[in-house]
Amino acid sequence: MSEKDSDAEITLRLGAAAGDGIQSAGEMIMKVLSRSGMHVTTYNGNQSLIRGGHVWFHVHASTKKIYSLGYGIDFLIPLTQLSYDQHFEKLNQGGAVIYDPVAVKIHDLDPKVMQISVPLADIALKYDKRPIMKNTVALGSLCAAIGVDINVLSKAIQDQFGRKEPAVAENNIKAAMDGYEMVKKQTRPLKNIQYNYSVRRPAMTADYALALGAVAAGCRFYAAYPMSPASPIVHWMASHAKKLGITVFLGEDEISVMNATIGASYAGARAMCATSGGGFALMQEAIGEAAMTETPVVVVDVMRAGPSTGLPTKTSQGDLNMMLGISQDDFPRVILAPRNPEESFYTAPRAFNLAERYQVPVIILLDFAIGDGGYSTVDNLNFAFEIDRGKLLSTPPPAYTNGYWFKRFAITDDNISPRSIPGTPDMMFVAKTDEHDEWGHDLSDVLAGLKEYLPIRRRMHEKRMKKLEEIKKEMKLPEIYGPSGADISIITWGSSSNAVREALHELHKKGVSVNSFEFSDIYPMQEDEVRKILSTAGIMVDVEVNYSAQFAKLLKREAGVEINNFFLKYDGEPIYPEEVEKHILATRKEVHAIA
Amino acid sequence: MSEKDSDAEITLRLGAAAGDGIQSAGEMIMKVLSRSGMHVTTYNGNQSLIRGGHVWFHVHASTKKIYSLGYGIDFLIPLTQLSYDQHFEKLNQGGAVIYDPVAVKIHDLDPKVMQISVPLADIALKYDKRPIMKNTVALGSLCAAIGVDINVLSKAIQDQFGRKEPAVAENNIKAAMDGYEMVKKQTRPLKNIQYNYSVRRPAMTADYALALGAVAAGCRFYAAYPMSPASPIVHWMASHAKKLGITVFLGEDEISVMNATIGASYAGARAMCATSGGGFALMQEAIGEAAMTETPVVVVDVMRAGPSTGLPTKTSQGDLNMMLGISQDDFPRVILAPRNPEESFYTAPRAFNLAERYQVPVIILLDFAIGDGGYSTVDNLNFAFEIDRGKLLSTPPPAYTNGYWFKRFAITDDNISPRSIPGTPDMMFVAKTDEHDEWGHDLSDVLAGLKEYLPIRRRMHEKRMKKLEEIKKEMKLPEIYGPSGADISIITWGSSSNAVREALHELHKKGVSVNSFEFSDIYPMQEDEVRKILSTAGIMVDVEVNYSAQFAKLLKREAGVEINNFFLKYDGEPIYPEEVEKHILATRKEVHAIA
Amino acid sequence: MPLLNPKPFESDTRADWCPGCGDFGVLAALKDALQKSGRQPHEVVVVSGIGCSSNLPGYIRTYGFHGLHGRPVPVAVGIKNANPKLLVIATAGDGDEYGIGFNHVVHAARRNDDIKLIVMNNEIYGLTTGQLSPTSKLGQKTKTSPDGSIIYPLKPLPTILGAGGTFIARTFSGDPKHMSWVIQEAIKHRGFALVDAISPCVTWHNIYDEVKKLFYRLEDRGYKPDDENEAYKAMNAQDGIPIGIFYRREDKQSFQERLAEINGGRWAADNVKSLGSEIAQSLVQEML
Amino acid sequence: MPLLNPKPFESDTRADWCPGCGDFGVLAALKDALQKSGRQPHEVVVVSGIGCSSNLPGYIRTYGFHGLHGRPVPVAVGIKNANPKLLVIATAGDGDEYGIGFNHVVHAARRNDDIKLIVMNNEIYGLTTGQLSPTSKLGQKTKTSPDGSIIYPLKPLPTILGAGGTFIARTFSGDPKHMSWVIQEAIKHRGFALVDAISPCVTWHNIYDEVKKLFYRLEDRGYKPDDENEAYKAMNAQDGIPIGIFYRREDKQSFQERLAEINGGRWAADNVKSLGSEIAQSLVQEML
Ligand SMILES: Cc1ncc(C[n+]2csc(CCOP(=O)(O)OP(=O)(O)O)c2C)c(N)n1
Ligand SMILES: Cc1ncc(C[n+]2csc(CCOP(=O)(O)OP(=O)(O)O)c2C)c(N)n1
Ligand code: SF4
Ligand code: SF4
Ligand SMILES: [Mg+2]
Ligand SMILES: [Mg+2]
Repeated sequence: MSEKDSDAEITLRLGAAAGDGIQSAGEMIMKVLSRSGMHVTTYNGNQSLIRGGHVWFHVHASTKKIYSLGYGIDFLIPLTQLSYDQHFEKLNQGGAVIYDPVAVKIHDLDPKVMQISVPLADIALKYDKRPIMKNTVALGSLCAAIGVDINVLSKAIQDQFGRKEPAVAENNIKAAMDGYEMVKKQTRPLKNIQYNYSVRRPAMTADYALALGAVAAGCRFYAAYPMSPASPIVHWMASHAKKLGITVFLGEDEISVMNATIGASYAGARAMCATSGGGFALMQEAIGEAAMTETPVVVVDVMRAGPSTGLPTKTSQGDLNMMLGISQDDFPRVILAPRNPEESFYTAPRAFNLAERYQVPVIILLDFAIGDGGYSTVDNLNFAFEIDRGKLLSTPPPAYTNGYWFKRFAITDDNISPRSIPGTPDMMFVAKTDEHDEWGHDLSDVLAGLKEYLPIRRRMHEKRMKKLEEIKKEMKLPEIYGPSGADISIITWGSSSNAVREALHELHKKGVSVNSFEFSDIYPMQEDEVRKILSTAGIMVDVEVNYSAQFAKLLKREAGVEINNFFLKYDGEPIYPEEVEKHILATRKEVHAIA
Repeated sequence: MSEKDSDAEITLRLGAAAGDGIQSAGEMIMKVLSRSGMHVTTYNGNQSLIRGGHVWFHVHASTKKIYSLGYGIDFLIPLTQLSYDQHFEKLNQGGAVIYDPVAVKIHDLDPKVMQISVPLADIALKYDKRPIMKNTVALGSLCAAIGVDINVLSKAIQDQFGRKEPAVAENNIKAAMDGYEMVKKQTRPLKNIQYNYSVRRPAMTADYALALGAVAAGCRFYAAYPMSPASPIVHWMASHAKKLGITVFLGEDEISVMNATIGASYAGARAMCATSGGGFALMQEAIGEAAMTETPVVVVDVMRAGPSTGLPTKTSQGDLNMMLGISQDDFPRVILAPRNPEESFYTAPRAFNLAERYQVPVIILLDFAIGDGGYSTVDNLNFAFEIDRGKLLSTPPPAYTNGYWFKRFAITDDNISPRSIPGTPDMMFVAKTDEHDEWGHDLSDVLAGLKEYLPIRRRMHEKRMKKLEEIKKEMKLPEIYGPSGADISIITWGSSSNAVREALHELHKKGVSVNSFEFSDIYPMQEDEVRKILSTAGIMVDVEVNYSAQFAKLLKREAGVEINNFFLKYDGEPIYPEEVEKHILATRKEVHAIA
Repeated sequence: MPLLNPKPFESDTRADWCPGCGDFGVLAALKDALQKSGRQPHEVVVVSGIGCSSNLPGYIRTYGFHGLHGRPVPVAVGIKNANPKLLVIATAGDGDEYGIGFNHVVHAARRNDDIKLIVMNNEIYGLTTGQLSPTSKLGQKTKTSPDGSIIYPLKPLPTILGAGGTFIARTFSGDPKHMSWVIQEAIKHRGFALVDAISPCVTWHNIYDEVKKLFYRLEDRGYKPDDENEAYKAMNAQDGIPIGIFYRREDKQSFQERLAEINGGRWAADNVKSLGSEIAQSLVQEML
Repeated sequence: MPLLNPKPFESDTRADWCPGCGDFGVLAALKDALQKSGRQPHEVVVVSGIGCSSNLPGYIRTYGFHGLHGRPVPVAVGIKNANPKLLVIATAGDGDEYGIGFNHVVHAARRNDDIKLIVMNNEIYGLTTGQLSPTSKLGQKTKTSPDGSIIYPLKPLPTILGAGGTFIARTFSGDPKHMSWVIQEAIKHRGFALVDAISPCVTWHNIYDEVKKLFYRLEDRGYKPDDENEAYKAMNAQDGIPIGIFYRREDKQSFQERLAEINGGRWAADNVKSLGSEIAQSLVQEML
């Protein structure tokens, strides 16, 4: 295995055509590892089609906490020739390719990679008329190669097929066993990992973790129109609706989804919706409506590679600019970009608390790489978080009511007005998207432009915008990894942090003086603090998954921090730590050449 | 009259309730002045309601070229008490208020303002059962006060009511004449202007000028869903459809409007649509579609005060951020912000040429202040502009066709691909919003993520984005007014330039060392040149009509230019030059105090 | 709380519609119908879009949401789905509901969402100063059709019937009692109710006289609103302008009734709480 | 140019739908119908949305526009209004056209825009891996309705009839000749044609057998598509799945015919030129 060799760590990749069940096979082996005490991180290389083409599933597992997809591939299981051709070059020395010689011709392989030939289809045909179980056979073979207890796989198969007729699970288990035995005969385990079968670690994608966090934070209204890679959220919500009492509204489009979410929140629910960029574009007008009526909402955008329809099953961090310019004129918004599934879980309650405390729209940015495409171990979840509904009142302070109308948009010291919900007596109000006064009366018709009312318009506009000053104080500063005062500083945000963090580890081993600043709270930005913190940075290298370095531009715009060195990826694939490592090594060379 | 006194210049304001005909009265007096050789600039202070409330019409006229609304009010004609109360404080010394004592009680008036009392209603009742002609009487009175030939007004009335039965115009002319005589008896003209009746100057709002420019540039497809303050464009197009052969598509919403515009352009038309911020928000997804399919489109946003519905009849420059973040992920766009109606006329053909040359969406930003709310003199229009359709081919170069398919998205040195339109033999292609290769074949399904195709995806993304580098070269740098090396430099853009330019004039009279940098081409920005130019600036003062200084933020983001002094207006009213003047004088004081 | 105020839905804000605007009639009828419904003002939410008509929530004493052009229906649906105890009424214009927002109406109708939609149909875009609306007639001259409209008008009632609407009525602000009655029935209906309220715009397209001449009451002719095919014919009648309830069925569950079968009546507005740790752990277990 | 190629609309790109997908049948029928229409490939534009079905333009040899989910109709309308000499066909899914984009269909139908819309109706969102669609049945289990759908399905045909549609048909990709015939008739129609093409999704919601059992041809039963009320009844029939032309009228002008009366047949795609200076000056004069 490569320089990155470690017996505590493993990377593997399954490849086949869409419809071959590679995703569920991948999830099963992920479970096997998770149930053997390993931390995992995965990636689903799928395509925008339902059958055919080429899809793959990548797993990185380790006995210690990990975040990224790891280095190269230790074990490749190509079920098709294309899967071999696409991935064999990434195989690590000391690794292996497990293949069926009928389907795959090996070529140009590094001699330090072991070839494990297994008649996958033949074995599968023992248990069904069509060789659909060949991936199960492969999983069995893989278990032998990595030395994990085959019973863990059997159990995972049982869980997977439990709802079907018993023969299905039984036959799959037999098929897996055959694969296992066949490899066991050929070789001893290539990995010498101390699996700990007493520790089982849950793994989630950020989509699921966020859904779980939202419901745990009191969200029982969820609206959606399906869109990859946000659809897993609605799938989770719908499949838990009965158990948890969630109202799932399937709108006719994203416009209805956003407006219904606002309606539900106005009525007192904690309401959320999610989509991807194209759907978000359609929601924009209504997000302005939420801000103007000061209705709290949480909106999730799981980003994918664009522009426009783009690459629907591929990843990107390209929607930040959109979030900074949502619909017309100025209004406050919060933008959060959790870095991984675990942080996504905790971001949901934070988002609701911020939304309700400040009565603003809160945007959560996820992306395909962690949202739909990537599971990651999430353990030790703590469900005991505070639900802070802000200034939500059920009886009116005397100064705020005339017996029926409520001064819903009162000017206050902190620019946040007490709020009521329909059904509450003596606290009626009209939420208006037209400019309005403290009581919610229109300033756009008979009062528009009158000199006495211009200051009120100004004050209402300021009241909304100045919330940003308060919100800022709750925004987290970047998390710093690596030594302070390093020569090179990587600036990154959201899911790109994962590859960076793991690259850092390797770079430090190589003696590179590098640290990183990971941003998860994006906007509003504590510009002075950020500038101060980044003044300690070395040569800054911006790492993000878009063409135009959107986050770096925001840093420049808000904090005046200028970055001149970029690692930008925009081919739809997630960042691998080795890419960051390579870029930083090259940067170091340049720097040394100059110095 | 105030310090700003000049016999060559005049400001006047009519005020009444909506439905009293104040807009048409204002347009008539504007015409009277325009037909007397004067340059004019006007503002329509209206409200979002159809009858009642308070509306006013402001006219600034001068024998020399002007841009802004001028200083104060020389002549106020309040038809209602509210109109007096709202505006009398702005009256200039030496000016006059022309009023009907039955409707208006004068109070707190500067003694240096003349009171001209005319029984407007009584006179009006001579010619109709209801006193609806009182504004015509007032116009007649005004003509006497400013010493303009009453026959010019009679002609304007004739033109205005020409389509109604003859008695209407006749009675109005008589009513105007009565008002004229009544004032002529009371006073000699308060203005001693040399009117030149042989020069007639056309006046237009930017909405009209832009419509005219678009049609003159070959646009014969216009799509719209009505929205203030963009509606005058569709009104003009619809009322000229028969004469000019324009296809006007009235969509069911802004989404259909934008998509139909793209369809029409794809089919070979020069196609345009317009809206205001809320409608633009809905168009965003489709603008990404235009960019991805490389279909040229021109989209106009006539900005109004927001956020959300906001103040629909009031002005703002608050949509710039939205334009910088239109829909998901990165794609090229051009943003132009003509400063006045005249420049709007010329911006239309430029926008079409840019759109077709670079096959990108071009956004034109107008605002209520000049778009719907303000006429301005536009003379010497030159209709002889080049129509450059870019690389639009009608026969395919051999290398670009296989006899039926066309290599529509070919990679070329300048990143612009030859284009064909449906109906052309041997040049067929599929325009795709999914990522695609040079032939327009999908990269999102069976080829997505394959290693051979990642470079193609990258190259296609780069091809689109790199057009910005070429477009930059065509972007105009800011226009500079005033002395170079001034102590204070005003940075402004779009319609805010008008007040700034006129304030500059007064500030120079007062000996203030100030100049201005007016931006009309907003994005992409020639960042190096802009930085260089602004390095010559004094203390920079940003003047714009929004809360968050959106343009200044763009300057910082693109060119790294930081501004710390702002005059930002966000109450819905347009900027008056005296406000700029006041702010600059205060700034000078501060600067001196520090120095 | 009993209704102490004799006119509990009377607001203190004067409506600023043009004198004579049909919307005054709709407002009066709605207040009357609400009072007769026995609801408390704070249990009612009136949701609107943008347009002259959509200013209505400002002029009635209930909770109100004056949102975006074309979007009252999804806001109303969101409110109702979060708290079905509220009476949710959407009031808007023909531009809002038959133009830009019509798809929401179609889908609320087919879902049978328990909201009541009153469309103030004046065949024009009033607030934007008189442009063509989806219900403008062929040949109608407006600012966007100066040569006369060339677009066939939309027939919203048969469209919504086809889409599965369960209560479809038309009324006229020139017949205030009729209008109040129709709205009362809409409020009583199980599910989605569409009330097309002819509400003339006296400024841009005054059809008062025309409608007064042509309208007739379906109930006066013994019409029974229980047959879908007859309703379809009646809606397309050419012999004048029928008003009344064209179609009504009470045998279809509302969407919210069906939803209760899934969420168990645990409605989102009353249910903002964290998860019990047992449930929380079981959810984590699923991911393991 | 005569049609030299015997299969002029045959593309060289292989469709990547799942084996057995109904969309193959629609593609074949469309190619057949186009060939029979006598049109040249370059005079035809096929416009689609996003979904499995919407990949169709990539698999046929004509001009194509593969746009946004739900928006093929307005793009098609824009193309047709710019150059009515083109034959413009929109092909998309039930999600595209009966869900997010249905309002465009309603309004194109009532305007009678001369475009042909083929909706590949599989009662599911195929490409997004099997969620509820507007035509999904009550009780249908999908990823977004794991407990069975609680939403009444939309009935697009009677809805579009109510909206004023002038050609409304249903066909089935299991009956390729019928489908080709229906598309041919749609192409000949004067104005907007809606073809609801039942096109089963074998992966997420395979209704092949069900439809095969239940469908019958209207024309086999002597049905005549000339009466609107009869059409309404036939569309709502409960005795199986009728296919065929439900309604057709040729006496209504298309929108483009009416438009020509205003723009004088000076279509925008052929008319990209500056103004004569005389006209230019007259326009300036108006502003003076
Ligand atoms: C997205 C969007 N598009 C356009 C508008 C502009 N607009 C405001 S009201 C209106 C139409 C009003 O007509 P209608 O709905 O019939 O109401 P009415 O004024 O006739 O009562 C329009 C187009 C808007 N506010 N928002
Ligand atoms: C604005 C927007 N919302 C959502 C999506 C995601 N999306 C892609 S295809 C599709 C639905 C596909 O269903 P259908 O239209 O019935 O076509 P099918 O795949 O069944 O042929 C959806 C929701 C999108 N691309 N754009
Ligand atoms: S413009 Fe028409 S709809 Fe609007 S308030 Fe006046 S009369 Fe009513
Ligand atoms: S998923 Fe369904 S609709 Fe899509 S290609 Fe497969 S069978 Fe056809
Ligand atoms: Mg209307
Ligand atoms: Mg479908």
